[in-house]
Amino acid sequence: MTASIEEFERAIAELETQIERVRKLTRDQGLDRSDEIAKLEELKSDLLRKRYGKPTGWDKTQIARNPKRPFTLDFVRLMFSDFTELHGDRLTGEDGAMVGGIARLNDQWITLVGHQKGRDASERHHRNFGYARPEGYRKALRLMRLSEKFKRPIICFIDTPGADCSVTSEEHGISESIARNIHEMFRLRVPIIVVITGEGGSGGALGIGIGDRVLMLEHSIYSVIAPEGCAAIVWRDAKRGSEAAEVLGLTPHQAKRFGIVDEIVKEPLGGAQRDYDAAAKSLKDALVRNLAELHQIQTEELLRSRYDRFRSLGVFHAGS
Amino acid sequence: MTASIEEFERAIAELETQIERVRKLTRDQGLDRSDEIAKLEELKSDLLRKRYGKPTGWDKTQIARNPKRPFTLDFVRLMFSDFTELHGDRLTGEDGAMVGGIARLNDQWITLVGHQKGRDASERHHRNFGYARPEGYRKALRLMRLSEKFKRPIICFIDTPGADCSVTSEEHGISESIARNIHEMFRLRVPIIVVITGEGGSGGALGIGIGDRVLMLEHSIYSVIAPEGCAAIVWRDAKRGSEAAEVLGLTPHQAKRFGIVDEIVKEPLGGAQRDYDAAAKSLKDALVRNLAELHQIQTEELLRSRYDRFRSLGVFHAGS
Amino acid sequence: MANGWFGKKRLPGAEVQEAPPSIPDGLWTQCGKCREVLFAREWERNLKVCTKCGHHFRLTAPERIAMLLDEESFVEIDGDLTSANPLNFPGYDDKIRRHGAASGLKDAVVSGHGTLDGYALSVAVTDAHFMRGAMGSVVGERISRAVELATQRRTPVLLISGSGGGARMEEGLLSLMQMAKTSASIARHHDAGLMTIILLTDPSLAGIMASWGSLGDVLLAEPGAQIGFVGERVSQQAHLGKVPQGFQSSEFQLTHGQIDQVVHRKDLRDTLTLLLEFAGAPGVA
Amino acid sequence: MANGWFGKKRLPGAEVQEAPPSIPDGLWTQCGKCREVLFAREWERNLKVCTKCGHHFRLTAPERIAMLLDEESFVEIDGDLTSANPLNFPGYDDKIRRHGAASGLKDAVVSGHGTLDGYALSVAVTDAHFMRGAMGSVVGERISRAVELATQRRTPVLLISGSGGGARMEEGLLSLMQMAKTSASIARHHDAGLMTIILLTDPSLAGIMASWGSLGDVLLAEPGAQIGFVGERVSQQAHLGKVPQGFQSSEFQLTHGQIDQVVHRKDLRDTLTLLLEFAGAPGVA
Ligand SMILES: [Zn+2]
Ligand SMILES: [Zn+2]
Repeated sequence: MTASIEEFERAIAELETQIERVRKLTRDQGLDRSDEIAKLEELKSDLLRKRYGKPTGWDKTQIARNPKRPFTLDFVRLMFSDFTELHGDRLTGEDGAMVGGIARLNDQWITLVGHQKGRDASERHHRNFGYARPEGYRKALRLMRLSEKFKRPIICFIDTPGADCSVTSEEHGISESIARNIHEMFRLRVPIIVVITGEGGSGGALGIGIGDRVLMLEHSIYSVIAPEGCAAIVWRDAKRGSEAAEVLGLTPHQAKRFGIVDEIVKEPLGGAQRDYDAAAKSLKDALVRNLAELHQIQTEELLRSRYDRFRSLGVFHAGS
Repeated sequence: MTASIEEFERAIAELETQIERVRKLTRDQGLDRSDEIAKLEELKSDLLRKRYGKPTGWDKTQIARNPKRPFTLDFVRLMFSDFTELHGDRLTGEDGAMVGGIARLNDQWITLVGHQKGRDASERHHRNFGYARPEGYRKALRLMRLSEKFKRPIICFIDTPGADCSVTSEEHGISESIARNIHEMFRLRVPIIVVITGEGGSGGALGIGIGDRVLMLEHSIYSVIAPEGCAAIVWRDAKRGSEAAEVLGLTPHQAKRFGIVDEIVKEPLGGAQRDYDAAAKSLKDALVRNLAELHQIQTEELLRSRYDRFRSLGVFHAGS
Repeated sequence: MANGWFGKKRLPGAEVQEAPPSIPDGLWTQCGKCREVLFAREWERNLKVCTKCGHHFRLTAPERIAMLLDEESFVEIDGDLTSANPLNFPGYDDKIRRHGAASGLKDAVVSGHGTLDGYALSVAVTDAHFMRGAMGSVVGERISRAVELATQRRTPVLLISGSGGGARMEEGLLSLMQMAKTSASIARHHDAGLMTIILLTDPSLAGIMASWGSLGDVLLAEPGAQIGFVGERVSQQAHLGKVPQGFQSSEFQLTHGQIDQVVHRKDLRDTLTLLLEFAGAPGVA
Repeated sequence: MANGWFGKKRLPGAEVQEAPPSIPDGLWTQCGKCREVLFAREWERNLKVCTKCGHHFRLTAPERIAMLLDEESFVEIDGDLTSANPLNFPGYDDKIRRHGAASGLKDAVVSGHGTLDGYALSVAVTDAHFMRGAMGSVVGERISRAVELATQRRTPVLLISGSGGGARMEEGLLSLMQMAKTSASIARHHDAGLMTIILLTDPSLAGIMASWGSLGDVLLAEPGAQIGFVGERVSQQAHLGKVPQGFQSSEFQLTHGQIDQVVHRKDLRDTLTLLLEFAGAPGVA
């Protein structure tokens, strides 16, 4: 049985510690142990290539949830300039689980919105673990409309386990806020690119998930339900998440197969968390290229294509 | 010194009791005392005519606040048919201090929104004494947009001491909700008639106060600040409200003089609270007539006139 | 209006799960809320509302259509669409067969067009008796087509939810995409200046509510329906803790500004008629 | 950017009320918040932000314009408008004279056009040193004209609030109507696809906030400003009871979703420049 990604990563961490030890010896004692280092490095690459080469749905689930993965604001920092964060839904609140603002992608002003997870305990709490609230979705819509007004494209970063389902969020209309966003995103008269960078959790993802292009990072997931939740319902056993992850078809390749996703963005070997710069560069290239394509399209055609793109999704039998 | 409206109304109530007593005698004992009754009735009319003939600003303030005055839902019941109340702002709440819905004025569908005060203690609490919250203003805007979508005119009933200034309302953006309504009401592409039926309290009134016609019932008031509040600030004595009521110019006639109000709707002798039917009929006639006029106007011209109407308000010196 | 809509024959699948086996089927039924044993004929004349406590029993989609639309006016469309099993999800084909047999439905939705008090409109009704009314590709497709038909014919559309499941996980992401698809159709309908009315009945949850179930010009709900973002099972998993009294009821949603009106079943047709008149819907001669 | 904006000469009327009389005017000033005595030149170089606690002192409208706009670019308009006394309100004429003399302003607003980092724009600044910045007919008229000028020239408009009073009761209902008037102008500016930026400084209350002060595409606020619907005096009358810590501060409004960003005075120009670039505002050669 293959080791889980978590177990594997622990082993890799040990290997890295060992490499570092040898390096230190080299430095401290002046001995040339570069052969040994090269061998260990090659071993590491080999292991990574093997383990990350054909990851299962469950592997991807774990990679996508890796707390070391770059989050939205990491990508923003690495890909954009002049980022100016804008807060608040102008109604009732400000939601730390959803960020947004204006920024420049090369020479081009864009608006971005995205889920934001927290790195340490206090930020995780502030970000509500990436579970966005109605205030977050409404902030996102406000900013997207601002972007539309000034004819700037919109980029959405999805990375959420799901929408917040607390009592307060229910009271503040979490359903309505997601439905409204989906509805309005079909009406925004500027290009929209959606990127799933980590977890694409169900309705919480879709609430900022309508676009002219939907990209997924190589090790992200997009699912109608968390695999554990699915297992709990189907087999009454939440521990069978790994099985559920396979049947749910939550990988980028499955999503692409059904036309739900347009492009899979390559990650550095071993996942984006290993090399933020490389991950950001890869994503930035994809964004620039897709934006350039979308800029060629007239607004009416853009809206028609966006409609058709989503309208055609579904598999059923016709004719009895 | 003239008796206050409240004192006067107590005296009238006594007179009415006396008339009723004589009537009862007539019935019970079969004596014809119609002469006496007629005299008493004439006395009552005389007194009413005198006292209500030239009411001061402070008189009007008290009449406008009379808890027996018809409220929005009374007018709705008496003037419209097929009223269907619609609730909620679809964001975070439902505000009992603001009502709204669709209804028919004769053959014509309209949408109405309006402040609602409560009659008894429990309803007063539910209606928050007519102090509308952000949820109320946002519900009103939602319904006005619904009306615009289906090209139905809008009628707004103003009767509020002011907008709710509780901590919760501040947290939910009471300022924004009023500002947004004012802004959007200039953009609604259907005729809007505003009626001040009782208290027109400052920003809370203006939050549903932009229209192509602004009418005031004869004994309503419209003021930038409650007279007592004004007195408290200017003379540091809230008890001098009667003086402040005069200098503030809060009567329909003053408002008309400055072009703030287009038409004063006659009330039955002694005030609308004496005869709901007559008051409703008077208002209904005015609404029907104004709506018919507004229907003659093309949408672009309507919006331009609405703009110009409010844009021209103000008195200042130009040229130094 | 309103009397005897179900007088002719009992429709299949209705509420059988609520009648305890000890009571002979057909003559009597028991209220799921107050436990009162009800004389079936009287209960049906009362539109399957408990005559004692006012509990609104769940209806099937065909019952709902019979109750609301003008007699004989309903024309079903897209009845030939049936669910596939795109992910080869274990047991899904079998589940569809079982639910189909038990409910008499081909999937969790019935859609078509008809008239209501003479007003032409499209209508789609999801039915909790089939896989809890969860939104698979067929449900999404039929709803979108019903909305598109309404846009094309320039009529209003009435969407009625009786969907406890929201998404149908057996279809994976494709199920999620039905939220996008149905919302897209409604956005176009909206842009065409036409009315969308949503009627929420018990239960209306999850993916339905986070898409078309929230997107009406007007949202009506039957009394006492469960309406909300997550169902009980998920909210237990999410450790929501103690929820307030009446959480996720129609009345709770009304108080929190999410729906326009809670309407008793007997008043539904009248209320809908007024809304259709307000919208200036063209009548059909 | 930013150094020495106030280096040339002290502008009249600034913060005199905050400096205790025991400290010789001109050389020293005292922080109204932390009570630190500050060397005036250093404090001015620091844009009148307390070097110890970061308290943002109130600025006059001319100071604000000098600080934000490109040097020599500002052209005042409508400077000839002055308040009338339409209601013959007792003492109003006198009050205007007194406030005019004390503040060096003709009314509570300065408006005109200019450039900011080369971007042409309209600007209007209300000034709490004149009748608490309350919105009379002159304030409303000048703001509306500044917005209309921007619409006509197709430039953004920057409206800056330092208004504690909101409405000016001495002008009665006419004062209230300035809320409508200014909002109307902004609605037209919005419909023309042009940007409105609002900067809220201490204090920004009442009628201002219930109209143009809330109507920006973007709302910025200086740290620690009082921003809200009712001022202290009214909220005491309204028996609000205990209010939460920091109630009606910039930071409170940020937390409650009402403003986009709290920006330190030294960063204002940079932030505004980015917003103008985003809006695609035409530069002026
Ligand atoms: Zn019962
Ligand atoms: Zn200080």
